[in-house]
Amino acid sequence: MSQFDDKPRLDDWSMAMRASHDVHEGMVVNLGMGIPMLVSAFVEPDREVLFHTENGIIGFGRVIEDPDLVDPNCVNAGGQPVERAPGMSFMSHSDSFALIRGGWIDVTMLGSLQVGANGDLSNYHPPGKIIGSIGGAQDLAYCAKKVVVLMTHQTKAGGPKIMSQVTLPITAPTCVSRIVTDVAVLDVTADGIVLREVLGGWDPREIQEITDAELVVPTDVGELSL
Amino acid sequence: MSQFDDKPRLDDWSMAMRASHDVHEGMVVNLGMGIPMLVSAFVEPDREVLFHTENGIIGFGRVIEDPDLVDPNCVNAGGQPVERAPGMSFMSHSDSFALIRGGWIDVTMLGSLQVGANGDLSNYHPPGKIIGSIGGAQDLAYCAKKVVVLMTHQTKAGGPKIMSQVTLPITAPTCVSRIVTDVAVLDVTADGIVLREVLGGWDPREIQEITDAELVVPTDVGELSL
Amino acid sequence: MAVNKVMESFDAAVADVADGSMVHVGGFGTAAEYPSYLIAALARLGVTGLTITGNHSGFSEAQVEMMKQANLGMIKYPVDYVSPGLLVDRGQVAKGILAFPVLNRGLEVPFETLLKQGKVELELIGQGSLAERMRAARAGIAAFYTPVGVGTVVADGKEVRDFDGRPHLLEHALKADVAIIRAHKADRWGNLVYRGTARTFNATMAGAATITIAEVDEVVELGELDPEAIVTAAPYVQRVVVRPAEKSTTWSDPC
Amino acid sequence: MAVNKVMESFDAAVADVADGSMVHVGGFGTAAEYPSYLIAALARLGVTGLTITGNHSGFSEAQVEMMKQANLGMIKYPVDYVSPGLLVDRGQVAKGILAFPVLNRGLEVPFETLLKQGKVELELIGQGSLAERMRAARAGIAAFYTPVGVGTVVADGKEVRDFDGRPHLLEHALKADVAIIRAHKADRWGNLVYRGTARTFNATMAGAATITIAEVDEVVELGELDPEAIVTAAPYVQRVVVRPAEKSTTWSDPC
Repeated sequence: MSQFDDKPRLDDWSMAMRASHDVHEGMVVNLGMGIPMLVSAFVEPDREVLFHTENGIIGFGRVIEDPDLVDPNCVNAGGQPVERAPGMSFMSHSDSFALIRGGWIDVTMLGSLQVGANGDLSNYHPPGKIIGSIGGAQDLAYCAKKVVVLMTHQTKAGGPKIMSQVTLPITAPTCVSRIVTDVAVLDVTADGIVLREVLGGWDPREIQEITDAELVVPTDVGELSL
Repeated sequence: MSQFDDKPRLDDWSMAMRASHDVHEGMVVNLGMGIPMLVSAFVEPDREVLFHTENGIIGFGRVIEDPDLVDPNCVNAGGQPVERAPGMSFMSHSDSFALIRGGWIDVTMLGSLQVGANGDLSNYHPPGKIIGSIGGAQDLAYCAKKVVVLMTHQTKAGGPKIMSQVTLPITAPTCVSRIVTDVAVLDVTADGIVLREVLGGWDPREIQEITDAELVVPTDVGELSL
Repeated sequence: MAVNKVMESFDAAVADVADGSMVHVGGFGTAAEYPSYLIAALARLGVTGLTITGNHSGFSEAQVEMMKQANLGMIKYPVDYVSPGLLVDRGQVAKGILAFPVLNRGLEVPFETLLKQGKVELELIGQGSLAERMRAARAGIAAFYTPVGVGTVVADGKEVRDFDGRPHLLEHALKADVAIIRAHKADRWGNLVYRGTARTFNATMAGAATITIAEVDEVVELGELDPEAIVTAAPYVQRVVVRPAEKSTTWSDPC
Repeated sequence: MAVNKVMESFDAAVADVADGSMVHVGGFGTAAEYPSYLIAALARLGVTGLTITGNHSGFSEAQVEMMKQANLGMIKYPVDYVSPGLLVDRGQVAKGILAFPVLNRGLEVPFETLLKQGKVELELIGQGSLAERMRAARAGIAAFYTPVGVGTVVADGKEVRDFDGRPHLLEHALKADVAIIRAHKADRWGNLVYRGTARTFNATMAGAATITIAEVDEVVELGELDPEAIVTAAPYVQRVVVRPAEKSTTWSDPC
């Protein structure tokens, strides 16, 4: 695919683990479908976080792995069964999105197809589809206090996903503040996209090569640690 | 006060009894403060009516007379304790007025200071007050499917309350469809205010004399019966 | 005579749904959230030209069969699961107002096939604005301003207005002719409680239509539901039907 | 360390309320619905220039004393009842956004007295639009169109627009700096349930402010509140204070 094929990359679980560092006690956190949903596994029980799922729970527990414990009426937005946890409550869809729209979500973590240098999020309309499904991501992207994107740094075909300007239809404009990829952690700032952490085995120039947007590289860029 | 002082008049309870005839099984009914709140006493238990009070109950029972049975957290909008009844539910103020505004109240019965020939309701701002308290009556007046006013036909000073045009600030325009007074039952129609029933001892011309609005008097005007 | 909204059959409950109606279809994504028996009854009724609203456009009968057989997920598919996609696949749907009209990857659902063929119309909308438009319909709010969607495909043709320096879209109440929803318990007045995440769009759609029909697990005695915990108050529900003790395995059987 | 929103005193809970704040004051009309201890704490704090919102402007201390003594109604006045009128009477209130600023007959409440003297400003609004403006603030809706109030005093200066041939008023979200409310039970996350008709404006105001402070009868263990019956979800509540076992009889005592 490219000259970087032999370089180390984080798997989905490791990306989720890195992203979990941005989840602090007391936060209300919404995890989107895909990689973001793995994040909760890395939040130890003594770090109390109120996980929200837009289909109508606040304060649920872990994703359930044992089929005998599954309750089909206690699932997250991805359809995964989740644990009933002390302090949780159920709400209707309109109440759930009132919570989102009202700005009560501290952090949402979303997957994406592309992110623009200005923070534009394009995560609903894959190339070639007649239309995309905008789902509940749009409300989260517009209204959460902080939007973190978890995605591979490149498309499967090796193309860039962090763009000077997104080429796919946008879910929400200028909303992303942090991107965690399989090789780096980047922040969207007024000065552009700043490279914060780089995975061991990569250097910043190599990250720039697989990124369409021009990166700001501080002198103290760190190593991505899990 | 006037030449009609010695004529019969319904007391508050009798007016409420007459108004109760317009409450039918299955209806959602909101009774305003004052005389309207007496109406529920005349709806026998086997005529199932869902009484709504805007402070947040649907389906409550009778007004409680025995101090030992009082629950200070189960009261109607007038602050009277009411019975918990099977099928009732509590709701917040915003949910309660969603129910009102959405048009889910079949009949509201309200007291009033004046009603106009076009159905204008003026029931919140007594003469001489610097301001009136509009309360919850406005939402009910605009949005209930039917608005019935219960009031004495005249002011305490003997002045008219059913006006060709109201002189007090309006609570809601052209909303009243029926008026039950202490001497008559009248309907607000496109042709004006129609006299439907007259209390025994009165004739329609006498009702007209104590009414500012010009009344339409059908040939078959009935006697007001309880 | 007492107030009793409980009807004997799903077929009777939907019998007066007319061609061209707008139907809010409850549920969100997983099988246990859908009013399967009411969807099946609409399929049997054969009513056409429907506008359906909801989160997901749903799967075809064949796709559902495949999912029931494969049972890949953690959650078993109930034998009586019927997806709104059945109505789409049978050509009963003219338009969808949906947040998930297609799957973003994998399977091609009936709505996508028909959309490509120009046989259905789509109004794409995010879940939040869709849910709020339903809540507005129930609550007598004609329209509202939301910050969500400005500058995206969902804003096409909609008024934009600034509040506190932030642009907002004007979204209108979405009142359907009929809402078909799934709830857990009802009483004869139509009070409803839901079970867990099956509350979702089901509770949101209750009252957002002229006629709301609830498919429930159980009808309990009046007074048995906790007055502090009733989620949908009686006036919002016009009809209630109980799911059968013996599960249906064929949507086409009268029920 | 665990999330814990429970605070030790009412004084501590309101200590950072600033002069000129907008305060949603919970309750509706009867004594048992009011956040009496939080009202008293604001009185002790002595903060001024407040805009208060709510149904009723409330009674003076003397009027409440009279009502406690007379006990005319069916419902006994609790000894620890404090009315929002205390704040008005003490001159802490610059403006009211209220549905019941004055009694339509009988007693002259402090707000009426000060209104006549030009010492308070009034925005009169019906209960429904007031409650919906609070709900909008909580739910991130900037403004909405309601049919209620067109052509009346509450419409002054407001935009009117037709929807389906019916005129509607544009009403804006009403987000306060602080909401003081009364609830029945809370947990340490701030989940709340109410008791009967004390739900009223208390539940409506929860989350309609930057800081929502709940005065509760009891704090229960996390998990004790039924997840199907929680009325106010934890994120809407920032602070919780428990009412004292021994009732206060003087609003001026630190508590």
